[in-house]
This record gives sequence, structure tokens and C-alpha cells, in this order.
Amino acid sequence: MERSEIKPYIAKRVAKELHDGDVVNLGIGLPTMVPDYVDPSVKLTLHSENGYIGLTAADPDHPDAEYITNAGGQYSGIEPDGMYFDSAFSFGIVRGQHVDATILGSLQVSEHGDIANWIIPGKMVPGMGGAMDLLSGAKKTIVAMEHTQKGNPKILPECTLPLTAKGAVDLIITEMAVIEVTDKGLVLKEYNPEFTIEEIQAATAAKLIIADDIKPIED
Amino acid sequence: MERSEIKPYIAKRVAKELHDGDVVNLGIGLPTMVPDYVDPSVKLTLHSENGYIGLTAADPDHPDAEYITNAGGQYSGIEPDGMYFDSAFSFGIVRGQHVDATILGSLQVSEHGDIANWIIPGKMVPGMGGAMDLLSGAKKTIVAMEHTQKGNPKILPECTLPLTAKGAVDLIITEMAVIEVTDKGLVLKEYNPEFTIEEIQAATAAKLIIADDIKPIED
Amino acid sequence: MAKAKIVTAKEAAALVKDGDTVMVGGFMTHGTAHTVIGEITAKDLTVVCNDCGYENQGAGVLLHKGLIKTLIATHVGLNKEVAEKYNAGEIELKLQPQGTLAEQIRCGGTGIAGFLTPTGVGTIVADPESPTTLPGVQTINYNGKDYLLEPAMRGNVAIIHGFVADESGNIRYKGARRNFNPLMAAACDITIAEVEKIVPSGEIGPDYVETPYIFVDYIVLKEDAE
Amino acid sequence: MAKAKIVTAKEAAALVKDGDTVMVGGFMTHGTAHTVIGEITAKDLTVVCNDCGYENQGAGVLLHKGLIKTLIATHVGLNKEVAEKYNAGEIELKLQPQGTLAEQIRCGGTGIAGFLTPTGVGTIVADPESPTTLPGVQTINYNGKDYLLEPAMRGNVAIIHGFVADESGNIRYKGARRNFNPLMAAACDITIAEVEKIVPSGEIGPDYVETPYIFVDYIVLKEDAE
Repeated sequence: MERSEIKPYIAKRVAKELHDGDVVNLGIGLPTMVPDYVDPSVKLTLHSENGYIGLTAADPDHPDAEYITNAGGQYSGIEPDGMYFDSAFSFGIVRGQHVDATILGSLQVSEHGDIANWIIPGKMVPGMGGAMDLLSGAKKTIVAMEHTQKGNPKILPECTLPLTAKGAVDLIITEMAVIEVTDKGLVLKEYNPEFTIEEIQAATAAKLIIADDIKPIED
Repeated sequence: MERSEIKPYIAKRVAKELHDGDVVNLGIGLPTMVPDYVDPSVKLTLHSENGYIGLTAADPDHPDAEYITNAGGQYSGIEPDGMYFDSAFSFGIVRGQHVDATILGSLQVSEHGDIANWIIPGKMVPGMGGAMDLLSGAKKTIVAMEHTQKGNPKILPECTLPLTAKGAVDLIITEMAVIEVTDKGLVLKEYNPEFTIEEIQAATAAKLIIADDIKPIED
Repeated sequence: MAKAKIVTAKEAAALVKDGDTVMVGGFMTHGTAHTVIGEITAKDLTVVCNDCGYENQGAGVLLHKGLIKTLIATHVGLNKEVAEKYNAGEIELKLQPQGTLAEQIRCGGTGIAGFLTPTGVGTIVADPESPTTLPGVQTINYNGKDYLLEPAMRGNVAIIHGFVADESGNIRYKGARRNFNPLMAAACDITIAEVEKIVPSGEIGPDYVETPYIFVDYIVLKEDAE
Repeated sequence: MAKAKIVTAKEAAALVKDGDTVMVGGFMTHGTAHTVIGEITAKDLTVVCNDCGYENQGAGVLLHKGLIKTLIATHVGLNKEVAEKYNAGEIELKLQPQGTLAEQIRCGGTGIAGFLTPTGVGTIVADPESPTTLPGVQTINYNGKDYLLEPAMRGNVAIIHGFVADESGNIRYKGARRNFNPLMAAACDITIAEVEKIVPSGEIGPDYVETPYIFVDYIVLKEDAE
């Protein structure tokens, strides 16, 4: 798989996890590509944790354009039936399980569903922002990330970096595999046919349980 | 003192405790008479715990008249600069000490400032409504009540009825006296010159400490 | 844009099942979803409301029909049927301070498991032995002061009242009819909103919506609404 | 009707004293009271804000001027001066999850002493030994599940940003500029609101006010406002 194909491939597969009517919060980077791959019949409501639902791309012609900014501080847009709110209301939505899915990248994921994605070793601590709340609160957490970092496994028996949340991850989607976090451990549900099961296990430090109904990732 | 003079006398004295800009919550009965005795230069903001500030008398000509009701469920009015809110916001105002004074009647008050005013013996428990929150939350609690009930003291060493709140009362104003609740006990600050100090003490089951600067209640 | 399910009061009321915990908005019948309430037939309900209205009015309709098993309220003094049925042993009654009940419901909708309030310390509300005390309360000393640790509260169905809904399901309230409605909307598995009028999606506008459509499952137009 | 004190940015900024805890609204400079912030000269401040803006922008102006002793925020990755000053030992830095910080401030303004949240369990946020952890957090098992018991937070001065104020001091916000502003307005001894316009008392209307005048002590008209 070409390097440039990896992110679109992951985003496309993640898109299939989203259903009509879902409220979704997207982390920065790869997750923001996911809506481009969602079937047009599937209407999502995007939650922007800084203060509204109904996130869209920026529309410079919107009469309130300068009042519409996203969680990264950039100008963005809002659906006509969206709603602005304050930060307590915003995270009430999050903790109250009104967000159906949060999709975010990660540095490490453990076989218990622990996730470490906020402190990069040797770098300044940037702060967790809303990530810890989203991980504890969203009904489903999908980690969308490259399977390894420079060949080093990111899916581990235990995280070695400081955690963003414990036991929060439900599904891991990479360019190699779709892995479900279960009480019994990590279950390999789907695989990219460009790789063998052995190659996927070799790139994964945690032990993978092969699903009975394992199948290739559909293109 | 004529029976009919008692309530106006108490209301008039309570009115002097209120200052320009105060946010005030009034219990049912006697307390609702207090604003009539407030100096016109003193602007109060009345809090209606069912959902707004800026309570006024009902105005049948108000375009939203049917949407404006008070905590007793009766039609009432709102100042043009009032604000409607939900019940969590309403009691956020109360618990957050944004209410400067609550004025309410009582069945009993103890020398520790405990108050019992929600369960009448032998009658059905009506529920405390917002009274417990107001007593815990308001910056100042003023009990405005008749000094005795059918000659029996209502100001006691300990309440015998179920409490509405512990240690919540700051000031007791009756037709006989103005009594401050302090760490040392009940301090008699002012007296109605129609009664002697001895008569007031005799009508009070708790011990009264006579203030050094005791004075008659001004008419 | 989203699209709310607009249903009849009968269809909405049928979503309430025997034994459900139902949250009913309103304050002494003001801001109560009378049309939906009138169609409910499910029994053995736990009903959470401020006051149970008046006799056979507001939430009192459910009591009058004998559908309530447990009533959780803050004040029931204006509906004499509550006392009658409680004294006759026909219903269980739990009384909470108004601010505490409001906050419990808010916490139920916003994922806070419990909170520390000064309200009710040293009273019946803090006494698990009292028959009218809601279970789960604990007295806790925190930073040198006593508080009640009160648990969050959730329900199966919220029956709320709004002024206007857009076709997406966004709600705005009007006047003193907000009360418990916006809080209950977030705190139940199913939320039914009865409204005085319905306008096209987006007409309320993002700056003016008070309850977002993501909290609202069904919309019912109030009987004799414009 | 009430009457708010309308003051200049300089007069408002002078209310902030050395050593104060100051809450500053805004999210990456959007919805921040730039005019008032620019006039503050008090030092050794504890500043509570979402992100400390960018370098010498938003709450970052206070950092750039060296007025901050302790910074309490949720994310500081877009203002590189935070890292520089933290690494140089010039400031103390405390990081809280965004929803937790918002709720702590809401509780500070509404008389809730603390609350139980699932956010942060088993992370640095729950570890009192970590230098960036805000003191006071406890891990508590409640009904069989672990939560963090987080304390309420209050400040001396709130510096908030609104869209419009009426002359009574009522505030409305616009767009994504609400963020922490309405919460901070209730949580401090003194609240200063910088607004984009001022209208006569009552013009906002009781159904549309978002922060009542009883929370607001001073109004400042934003520089270069209409």
C-alpha cells in the first residue's frame, strides 16, 4: 500500500461504522477525513466541543461567519438546525452519552482498551483538551490510526505512555486491520488482504484473537 | 397591638433589612407583603424559584400573560429586564449565593438557627418545595413570623418538629422583637415598646441575650 | 438537516410501558404536556415531577387514573389526592428539595454520577430511614463541611413541553414554562416533546435553540394548538 | 429596572489585584475580552482559561506580560510561550479535562461543592503527585464504579465576553463565543463583561437573556465596537 493511500483507506473503513442520525465527534487529522467517505444517505451530526453541534466546512458568506469557529480555533460552519451552547452544556452532551461515536488518532492502544494519545515523549505537555471527556463519555470510541509508528507496534499489551483514558476504546481501525476490544482481549475482525494474518500479528505487540467470522476489509 | 396590625408591623420592619440591588426570594404569606414597605429608592430583584427573576404583580395585558406564573402556580408578572430560566439554573442562583435574602415564615426556630417550617404535625407532608435550597443557599435568611402560636413559644432551645434546615436562620423578626442568631445564641437587638423585655423573654422558650445597643423598633 | 418523528399523542403515549420511570415536566400544570399525558395507559409507573399538579390536572391525571406506583416530587400540597392515596397505602411517595431534584435530573442527562449539595443536611432528606426519603443519599464531610452526596437520576421516558419545535426536533421554551423540561429532555432513554407549534427545520436558529434535536425523539403537536 | 455600571476597560482592569484568581473566557481567542485583558497590570495572577490563546493573543497577553504565576487550562499547545515559561520554571501549570474544568466552574457558581465524573479515572489527572494535577481531586468508588470527585472552582474576578448587554447588565452571546463565558460569569466575586454592543434595559427580553444582570457587576464596551 502506497503511503498516500493509507489515510484514505482507514477513513473509508471508519465511515462504515457510522449510521444515519449519529452524533459524532472527530479528533484532529485523519478523523476529519471520515465524513467524505460516508454514504450520502447517512446524515451525521458533528459535535464541535468548543460550543456547537451541526459542524460543517467554513462558509465565508455566512452572515455570522466570524462567530463560527471549531475546537482548533479555525473558522468553520454550522447547519441551519445546529445549536450553539456553552462548555458545560457541550460536555454534558459528551459525558451524558449523547455522542454516538468519537473517532480519534492515538499513539498507543492497549489490549484492555486503554488509550494514550496526549503526551508525546520528550515534548511539552500540550494538555488533554476535551479528549479525556470524549473518551469516557462517547457511546463508542473508534481509534483510527496507522498500525505502527516507523515499524514499532502501537497496539500493545499495556500502554507505556501516560493514559488519556482507561478501557475506553471499542474499535481500532488501521491500514492493516479492524480490531475489536473485548473482555477477552483484542479480536481481529477484518484484515487488509494485502497483508497476511501473520504479518498483522507481527506488527501488533498485543496478542490478537482471530474472529471466527474474520473477513477481508471490503473496498 | 391589634391582631390586624401584626403582619403589617412585621413586614414594615423586615423591609428595612433590604438594600438597593438586593436579590430577594419571598416565601408565601406575610413575606409577600414586605415589598410594599420598601423605600421606593430601593430597587429589589425578586426571584421566583419556578423559573425567573424580576417577579412583579400579574399584568393581564402583558402579551405573554399566560406564560408568566409564580412558584404557587398563580399568574404573575415580570420586569422587562427579568430573565426566565430552567429549574437547575434557578437553584444554581439560590445555592450559588446569588440571592441576598430569603424571607419566610416558620413554625419553629431554634437558638442555633435551625428552622422547622415544612411539616405541620398531624397533617399530610406537603413537601419542602424549594425551601430547603433557599435556606441553605441564600446569603441571609430572615424569618418573619408571629412570636408565638396561640401563646406557645415558637422560638425554642431546640426545634421539636422535623427541620427544614440546620443553622440557616440569621435574623428573626416578630411583632415583639428583632432577634439575631449568633454563635453565642439569640441576641435581642430591638424590641416593640408595647412589650417589656421580660414579656418578650417569657414568650420565648430559648434564652435571649440582651444586646448592649438594644433599642426600640422604629415605627 | 435532521428530521424529527412527528407523531400523535396516542402514538407517543404508547411508548410508555408498564413499570417505566417517567419524567413529566411542568410546574403546577404550567409547562406540562397535557395532550400526551392524557393518553397514557401504562401502569405501575414511577413518576418524577415537581408537584403532581392539581387533582386530575397536569401530572395529577396519571395519579387520578391510578397509574402511579411511586411518586417522586418536591411539593404535593396542592393536589389532595396525593395525600389520600399515600395515606391509603396506594402509592409510594418520595420528596426531594426542588434544587436537588433539578440537579439530579441534570446530572442524569450529563453523565455526572453524583454531586455534593449543602441542601438538606441534617434533615429528613438525609435520613435513609424516613419513608419519604429517596434512597441513595449519603452525608459526607468534604473540606470540613457537611454535604449530601446525591445521585444522578435517569428515566425511561421524558414527557416534556416546549413552545416551538422545528422539524428537526429543536425546541425553544417560553416564559415560566421551562422549569424541569430542558433538564428532563436529556435524562431519559426516550424523549417526547409536546409543543405549541412546529416550524420548518432551522427556523429557530442555532443561537436560539434551547434543547437540541439530538435529545428529542418524538414531537407531538399540542391539542388545540394554533 | 436594574442599572449596570458601564466603565472603561482601564477602570475594569484595575479591579484585578495582585495575586487574584482571574477567570478569562474564550476559546483560542474567540469570545475573549481583549479590550479589558489588554489593560490588566496586576501580577502573580492565577489565570483560569481554556487554552491561554496564542502567543501574546487572548489570555496569552497576560502570560506574555509576565503577569501569570499559575495557569489552569485544558490545552496550551498552540501558545508556545506556555511551554517556554513552564520549562524555565517561571509559571506553574495545571491541566484539567475541558468538561471537568467547565463543570468545576459551573459548580463554583451554583453552590455545588463537588461532583463525580468518569473523566480522567486512572490518568495523570487523578494523580495528586503529578506536577500538572490540580489539587483536591480524589478517586472514589460509587455504586461499584470509579469516578473522580472534583471540587468546585471559584475566582476573584471573571472577565467575560458577550455579544450584547442591556443597560441592566443582562448578556446574550453569539455563535461559538459562549464557551466558558456564561459559566465564569456566576463563579467569581466580581464579574466584568466586555460586549460588542449595549442596548437599553429590557431590549434583550426575558426569554432571550443568557446571563442575568445579577451575575454581572461591570460592563465594558469592546474597543472598535459598533
